Amino acid sequence: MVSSTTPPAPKAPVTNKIGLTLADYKGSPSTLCDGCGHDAITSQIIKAFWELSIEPHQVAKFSGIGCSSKTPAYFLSRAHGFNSVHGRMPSVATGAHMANHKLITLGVSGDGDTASIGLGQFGHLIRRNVPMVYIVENNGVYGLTKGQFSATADIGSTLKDGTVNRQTAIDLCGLAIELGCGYVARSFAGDPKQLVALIKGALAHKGTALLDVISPCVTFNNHDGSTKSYKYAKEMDRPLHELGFIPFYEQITVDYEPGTVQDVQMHDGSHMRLKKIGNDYDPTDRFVADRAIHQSHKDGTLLTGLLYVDESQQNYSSLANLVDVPLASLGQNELRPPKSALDEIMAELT
Amino acid sequence: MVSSTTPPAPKAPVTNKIGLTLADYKGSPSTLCDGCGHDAITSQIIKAFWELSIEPHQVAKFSGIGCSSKTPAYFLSRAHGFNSVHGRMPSVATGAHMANHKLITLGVSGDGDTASIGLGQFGHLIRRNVPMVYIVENNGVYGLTKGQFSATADIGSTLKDGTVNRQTAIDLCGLAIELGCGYVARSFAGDPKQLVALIKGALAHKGTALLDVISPCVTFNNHDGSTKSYKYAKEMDRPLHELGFIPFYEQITVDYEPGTVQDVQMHDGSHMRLKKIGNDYDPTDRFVADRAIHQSHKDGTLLTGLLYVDESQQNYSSLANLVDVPLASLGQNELRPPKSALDEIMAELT
Amino acid sequence: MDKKLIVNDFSIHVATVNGSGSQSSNAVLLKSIFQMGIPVSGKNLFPSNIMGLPTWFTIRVNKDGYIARKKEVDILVAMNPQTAVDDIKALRPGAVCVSPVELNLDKIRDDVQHYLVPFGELANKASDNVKLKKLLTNIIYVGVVAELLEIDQVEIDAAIARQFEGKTKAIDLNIHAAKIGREWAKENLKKSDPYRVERLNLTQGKIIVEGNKAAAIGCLFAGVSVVTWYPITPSSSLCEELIDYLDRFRTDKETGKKSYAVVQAEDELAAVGMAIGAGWAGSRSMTSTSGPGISLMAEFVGFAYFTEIPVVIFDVQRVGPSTGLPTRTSQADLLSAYLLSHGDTKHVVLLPNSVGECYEMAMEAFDLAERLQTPVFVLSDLDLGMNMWMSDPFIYPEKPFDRGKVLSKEDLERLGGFGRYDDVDGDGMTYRTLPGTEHPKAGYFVRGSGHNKNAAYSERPEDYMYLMDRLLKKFDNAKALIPQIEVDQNNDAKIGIIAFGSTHWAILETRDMLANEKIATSYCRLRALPLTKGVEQFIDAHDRVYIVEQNRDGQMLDILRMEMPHLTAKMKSVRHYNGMPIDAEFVVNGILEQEKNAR
Amino acid sequence: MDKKLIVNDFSIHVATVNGSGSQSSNAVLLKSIFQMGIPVSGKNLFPSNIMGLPTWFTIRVNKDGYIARKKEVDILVAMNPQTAVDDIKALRPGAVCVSPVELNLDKIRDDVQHYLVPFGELANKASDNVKLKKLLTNIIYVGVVAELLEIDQVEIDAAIARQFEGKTKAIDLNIHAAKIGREWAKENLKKSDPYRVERLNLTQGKIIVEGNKAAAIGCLFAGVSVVTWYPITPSSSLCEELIDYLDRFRTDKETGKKSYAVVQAEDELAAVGMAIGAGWAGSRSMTSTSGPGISLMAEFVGFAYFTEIPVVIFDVQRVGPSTGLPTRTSQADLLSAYLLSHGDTKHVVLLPNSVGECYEMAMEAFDLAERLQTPVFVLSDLDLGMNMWMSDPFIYPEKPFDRGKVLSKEDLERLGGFGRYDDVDGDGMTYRTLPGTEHPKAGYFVRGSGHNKNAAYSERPEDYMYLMDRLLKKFDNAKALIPQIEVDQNNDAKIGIIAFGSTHWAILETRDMLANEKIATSYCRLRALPLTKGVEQFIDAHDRVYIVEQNRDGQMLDILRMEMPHLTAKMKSVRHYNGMPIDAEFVVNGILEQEKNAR
Ligand SMILES: Cc1ncc(C[n+]2csc(CCOP(=O)(O)OP(=O)(O)O)c2C)c(N)n1
Ligand SMILES: Cc1ncc(C[n+]2csc(CCOP(=O)(O)OP(=O)(O)O)c2C)c(N)n1
Ligand code: SF4
Ligand code: SF4
Ligand SMILES: [Mg+2]
Ligand SMILES: [Mg+2]
Repeated sequence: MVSSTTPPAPKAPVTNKIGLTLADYKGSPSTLCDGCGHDAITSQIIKAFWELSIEPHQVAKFSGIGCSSKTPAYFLSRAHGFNSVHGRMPSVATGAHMANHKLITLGVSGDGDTASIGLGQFGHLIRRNVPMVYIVENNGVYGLTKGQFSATADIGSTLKDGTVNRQTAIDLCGLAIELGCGYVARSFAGDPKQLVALIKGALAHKGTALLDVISPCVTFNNHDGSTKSYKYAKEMDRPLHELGFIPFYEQITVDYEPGTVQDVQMHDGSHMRLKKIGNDYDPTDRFVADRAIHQSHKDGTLLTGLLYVDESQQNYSSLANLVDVPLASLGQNELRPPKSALDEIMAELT
Repeated sequence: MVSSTTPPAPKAPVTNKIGLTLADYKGSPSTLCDGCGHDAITSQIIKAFWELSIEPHQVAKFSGIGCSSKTPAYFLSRAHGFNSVHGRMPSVATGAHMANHKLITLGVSGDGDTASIGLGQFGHLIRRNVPMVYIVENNGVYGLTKGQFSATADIGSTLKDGTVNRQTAIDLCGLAIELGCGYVARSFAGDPKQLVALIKGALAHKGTALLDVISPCVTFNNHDGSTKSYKYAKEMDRPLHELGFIPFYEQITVDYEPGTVQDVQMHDGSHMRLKKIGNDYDPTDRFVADRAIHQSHKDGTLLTGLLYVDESQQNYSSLANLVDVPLASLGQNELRPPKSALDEIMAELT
Repeated sequence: MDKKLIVNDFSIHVATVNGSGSQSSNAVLLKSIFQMGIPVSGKNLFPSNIMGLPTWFTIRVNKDGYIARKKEVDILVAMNPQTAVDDIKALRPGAVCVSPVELNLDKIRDDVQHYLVPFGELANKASDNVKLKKLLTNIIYVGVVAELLEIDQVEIDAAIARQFEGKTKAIDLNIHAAKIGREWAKENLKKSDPYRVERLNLTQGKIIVEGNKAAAIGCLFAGVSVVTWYPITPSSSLCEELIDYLDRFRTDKETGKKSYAVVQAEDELAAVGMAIGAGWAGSRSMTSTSGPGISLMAEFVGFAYFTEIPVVIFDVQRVGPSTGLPTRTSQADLLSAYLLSHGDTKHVVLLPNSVGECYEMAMEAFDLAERLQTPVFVLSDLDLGMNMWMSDPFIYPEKPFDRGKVLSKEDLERLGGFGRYDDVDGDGMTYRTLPGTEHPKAGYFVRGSGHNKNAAYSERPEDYMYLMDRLLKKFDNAKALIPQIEVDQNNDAKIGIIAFGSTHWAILETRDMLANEKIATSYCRLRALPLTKGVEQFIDAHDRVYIVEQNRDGQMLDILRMEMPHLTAKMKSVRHYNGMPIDAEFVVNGILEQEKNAR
Repeated sequence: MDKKLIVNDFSIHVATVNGSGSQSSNAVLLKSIFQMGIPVSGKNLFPSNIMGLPTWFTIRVNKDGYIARKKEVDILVAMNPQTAVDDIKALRPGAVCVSPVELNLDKIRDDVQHYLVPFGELANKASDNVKLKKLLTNIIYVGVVAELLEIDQVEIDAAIARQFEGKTKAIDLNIHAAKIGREWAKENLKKSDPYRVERLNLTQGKIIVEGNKAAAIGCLFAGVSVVTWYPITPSSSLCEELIDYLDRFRTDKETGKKSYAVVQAEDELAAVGMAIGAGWAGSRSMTSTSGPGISLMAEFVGFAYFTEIPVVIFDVQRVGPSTGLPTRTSQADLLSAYLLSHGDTKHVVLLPNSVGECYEMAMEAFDLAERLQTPVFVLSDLDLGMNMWMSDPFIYPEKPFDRGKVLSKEDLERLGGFGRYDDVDGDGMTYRTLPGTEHPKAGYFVRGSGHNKNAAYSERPEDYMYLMDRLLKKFDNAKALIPQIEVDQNNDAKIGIIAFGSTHWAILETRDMLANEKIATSYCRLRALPLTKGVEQFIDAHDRVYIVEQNRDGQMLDILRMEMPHLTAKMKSVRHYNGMPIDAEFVVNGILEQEKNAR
């Protein structure tokens, strides 16, 4: 080996299609515990947005309350962010979307925030099919209030002090499919590659896209007995397929053997590429998805990947038939009807 | 024909096993609109309780807010009733059940009350598996506030003024199954026989039992274009089976041809008897139920009957391991620990 | 009986069953009198139920323009067998009663002027269809009353034509039926009561409208762009009317594209959350509700206060607590709205007294919300919102929108950045940017937790105090921007009256009644919270000031005490809280009673 | 520097990083002093976050028993590099600073007495394990401080043994490490500051406990049977401690059966709904929360007020509005709790000032809730709830439960029936039955809508007024039942002080400080709402009365103004609202400032 003392020429920072560096997609430093799964997800969000060359200012970030809900402060600091009240981020995001349907809407929530206090709003968000990427950083506990069980805690799993959870978990993916969500995926904070692909796919989806990401709480739920620990998730992770994302501006290549890959086209022309790993799995069949999800609970495995996709539904703002300009950008001329309108109304009331 | 002028001997009023007449199970007169589906359901509730000879004073009735939620005033006036706030009956019932787990708990709600404002509490009630019969009087609209769409309104159905609903309905049965409910049935206010059997079955179930009953609102949602009208429901009703209920104290008879009938045993020893009508349907398989429910949406049919039953789960109060006497009946001796306990605690704090 | 004629000054009380179609007949009766140039008002007393329960409609006819509720009934139309006996028992001697002959009400009271009408027979003449017969009975009593009061048939015809606009068949049927009633009355009844109408010209150019509709018109011209709501009586019709207007006037005729969005939320928590999200994102957003909804919005409203997000919240008050009497009127959400949410919070509250102010204040509310970047409440009530009120036509707004302090991309380029919560102007109101603004420094992070001038997370005591003190400063500066009090100062008056909202109309009459008793009064009408200096001056200028309001606890009195403690000795209270709209007689009695002790 | 010894009167301020294990070391330090018979108090200032952010623990040592926060720090232990510079800059000249040598804090201030300690080296001696080293650093500074202050090693050993009860290895490790610190200090540091501890006997038999734990003990002995909750700082530990106690003392040792149920609800709306359902069904039920939860409970609490259902609600207050500063203390939910919900509502609110009262009032709350059949709030705060307070041991209750007016089957047989809302006793409190009562007339229907004496639906104005007036009467009669004010009247005093809750401790010290300035004061401690006659008398007896409280808006002042308007001229206000516990110096200054103008 030849060793050299010449310092390497300073590399020009890598930029994406719009000339921004990865650093331009970062936020303020995280204040979460070292090793928290949420921080890993933050990194993948940054990566996905950067790689897709999304203009940060076009993004609106939303969250509820919890450790997970703090994370929007830790990425895309150029974007507007909205850390709302506990469990009620969906309503805020819905309102903001109606006010400005051009925004790219990203929500980050926790399992407590979504499945406990937020269950109702989560359900109605999906029913409305409000276009947004909705990431649940799922650790099975309330991290910020020091580790009580949330509604996604698996039956039989234990707290640090040995307390056993006796209730069945709410499976947010199963629920989302039941409620008609058109993009439902599960992932694991420890699988960056899969996660980035799923975030990109979610961004290409035109309605509500749910990502339920197992994100271990190292402080309160990473022990033996937890089914949301790094160890458990790693051991039990059963990816459905190997995932890739091909943005609409890239050529689709067909360099695979027939039967090994499924390409799912998203509404913006991008593709999710699913490489077969084990059994066949058709993510466009809700019954298949339902069965797979509930079977995995019986088996105690963690089924990850794109569980269900349906690009056929109309989203909420397109149903609302809005003018093209965001409502928030309309001025008095567009918003206030002319005097003749008032005259007409008054005439009807005499 | 022989006509006679002698008046018939006054019939002794028919009584049930505990000596009560049907009238003893009635409530105050209904103030709902003539012909409202909710009144039909009220009648079947009265009938079921009377036929099962349930002591009225052992029943606790719950509701939220809405026309449907008024109905507990119209039956079992000897029972205690609790007309709570909008959408939040499940929590009240949960608390009351914990305080007195000997009560037979019956809830009546509306589709707005349950699927709109109440979605979260409904989901968590099921997750906890609080033993109660939960009847949704489903008319697809908010009756009491004059007929706006609720979250169970089918996509494409119209209001009286022609407004079209563009959102998919929340299917409360599908949702309940997804969340692990152990008794899920759908019925129609116009099918008293099926309804009575299902109410009885629900009373024999040991956890949360959901009955989603299509109950037309004659004033606001009984027109053409409604999928919750009497006409539509009658035409599209597809009973899964013919239903009978055999209480635990009656002998089970086997007078049917093999393969035509399925008897489902409830935890108290009663049986639901399912006589085959068309295709085979196994109500103990959640995947079958899920598929059937969602297929019926595609077909525009109304699938009624016992959709899903699972008698294996433990309910909430049994998990809580309560003393046998209702907590509400415990006195100071049981509730206040002795002085030695305080001494012990104080010693630890010095 | 007093045989002197009583012209254009009486009240008609129609007792029917709800869901029976009497509403349109009552509207016809009211409008026909209105069209004769005579001031009228109409109040609907209905149950919290859809069909089959008793309901009453009261029309007050008053040449002096008093349109508050009048407790005493002059003419009863007793169509509801369920309540007829109670209804007639409540009459004062000498009152008039029109009733179906078969109810035999003349057997119950003989000190009342009875007109017994064979409504059944008349209905038979009006139609063969059983269902129609029932419906038409309502317009038949209109015909009878019209004949008795000498309401011109042309006005009845015109009112019917307006009521059933476009439905020729219904118009014909109704006019026919009204005439049947009228003809029968002409031939068979001997007029022996003193009540008459006579044409005046006091309603020329006026409109009749419900407050909720008026508020909806206000929102339309305020340029509302995101409306979120959840149905609740008596607020629903505000959004429902608004939806109709938006559909008509804010939808592009050609493309069908809309310059607004309406979301029927799943509940009030979501409704206000959506409105807040929309307000943050830069639209003019609103929600409308009643008491229970206000309670459910508590957390979110505190959030919007603390994070400074504009949103307009209408509260059409009904009787609480809890479900209370959902179809009765009240002013008992005042304290809740003013102080809504945990922690130290105070909100701007507008208090319209009339349909005209429902219209105007709807517009002002949006301007204030954006200027102050805070939730603004508009407190109406069932009486104002759902009853029919005469008014001058609304005037097209001249004032342009006030969108408050919003920095554009260009502003940011010029400034190089901004501090979201930095009080650069010293008025407590800071600058914001909207999501989507194309500048690397446009973004900021909204949080309901402690934050510093730059919107960064902070738990520092100094940052928290800066924020809280600034919010208070902003609230104080709001006083100059909100609708100002309206004072009618009488220099002879030792006593003053303070009132707000729909109570106003009873006060007008009260003052005249007191003047008749030689008691001079001044009047200060509150039009918004926070209270301003002028209120203090008003109280100061009088010996005793009566705060008149429609709630049990004297909530405005409480606020006055809290904020003008040095004047509490002068404050007296008159409270009406049985669910009926307040009437002048009640107020007069309440004041006289206390004046007795005061003097 | 003043070389006079200062014995048993100083404060120690330990700056660390949260999640680093310093909490137990600080507890050891505090307890060891306590065990020497010297009054102490400990306050933890922590961030709203789990790990890695700055946190401070302040121990106040005071021979006179003052246990309020003292703003000035005498001894800083600056272990956190992130904040060390700020921490040391905040010291007054002459203060003491113990710090890791490598931070070079002596370069920053030379007017401070520095003790530079090589913590890294010492930790190396204490263990080889990297993780343990970090942890043990905390107990090493305890050793150093113990040496400097002359805290007996036996007390350190004992405190460690208590802290790690049962874990022999941890005990040994910690004692060893503490000694390493101590030995090093003995050999290397030259004591040159005036602070010392000396044994006293003022803590004999006393306990040290957090308010939340105290309240939990109260609930346990109050016989609570249904507990519903949703986690939220700073209230969580109340239910968590209670769960532990219930598990220990209310579970049958043999069968494992429980005489209680705990439900972790999905949110606060559900938590309070469950508690209300349980209270209705006859159990003693409660929930516990903080500000945001109170807001979410608004609708349900109004329901329980109107339908008269007993339920106990703890509010461990933190700084609002909204999320606010969740780990800072405040008394700003007072108005929210008192008036919670739309419509006319008023609630009974208990105001414990000490851990002892947290215990006692928890018990009283259940009795009151059942006697009055209404929600009862207990307003604690973060300072009281989560900090460590010295107290006399709690006394076993002598008073039997008051279960209020409940009719049994036998009662009904005797009476033949009952009217649920009929005020037969004339005290505004009516009789109820519990579900399951075996009598055909036992059943009744609870509704949040208007109802008459027999619990039947009613929209009648008379029924509504009867109900609302009776609720007010009941509220008035509650005044005789609630915890009464505690007055220390000084006949020489022209000025009075009114305070409540945890503010009390600063007032004790304030009064002594004022007395030193020759200003005599009286003191009235409010212990509950509604306010009673005694408060009026107290105010009346003084020229000026200072209402001291921990919120921005002067919420207790507002209530006093609302309810004792004729005395407002005498009311003055001192408000502390930066999230830190109030201290006597602040109060003294606040009073003196205003006294200057007053005289
Ligand atoms: C209304 C309300 N109730 C309770 C809380 C307290 N709280 C803060 S975060 C949290 C749970 C968060 O859990 P999760 O969403 O799973 O997030 P994690 O911290 O686990 O990432 C709770 C209960 C709150 N902030 N607001
Ligand atoms: C918090 C709250 N919001 C709104 C209302 C008004 N409200 C009363 S009933 C009802 C809807 C009832 O619909 P549903 O449950 O379907 O009952 P239905 O009348 O159709 O039987 C609404 C929105 C209320 N009572 N409380
Ligand atoms: S407590 Fe758990 S969820 Fe919260 S930051 Fe720490 S590891 Fe992450
Ligand atoms: S409005 Fe509809 S739901 Fe209500 S009572 Fe009438 S028919 Fe029934
Ligand atoms: Mg979590
Ligand atoms: Mg309905």
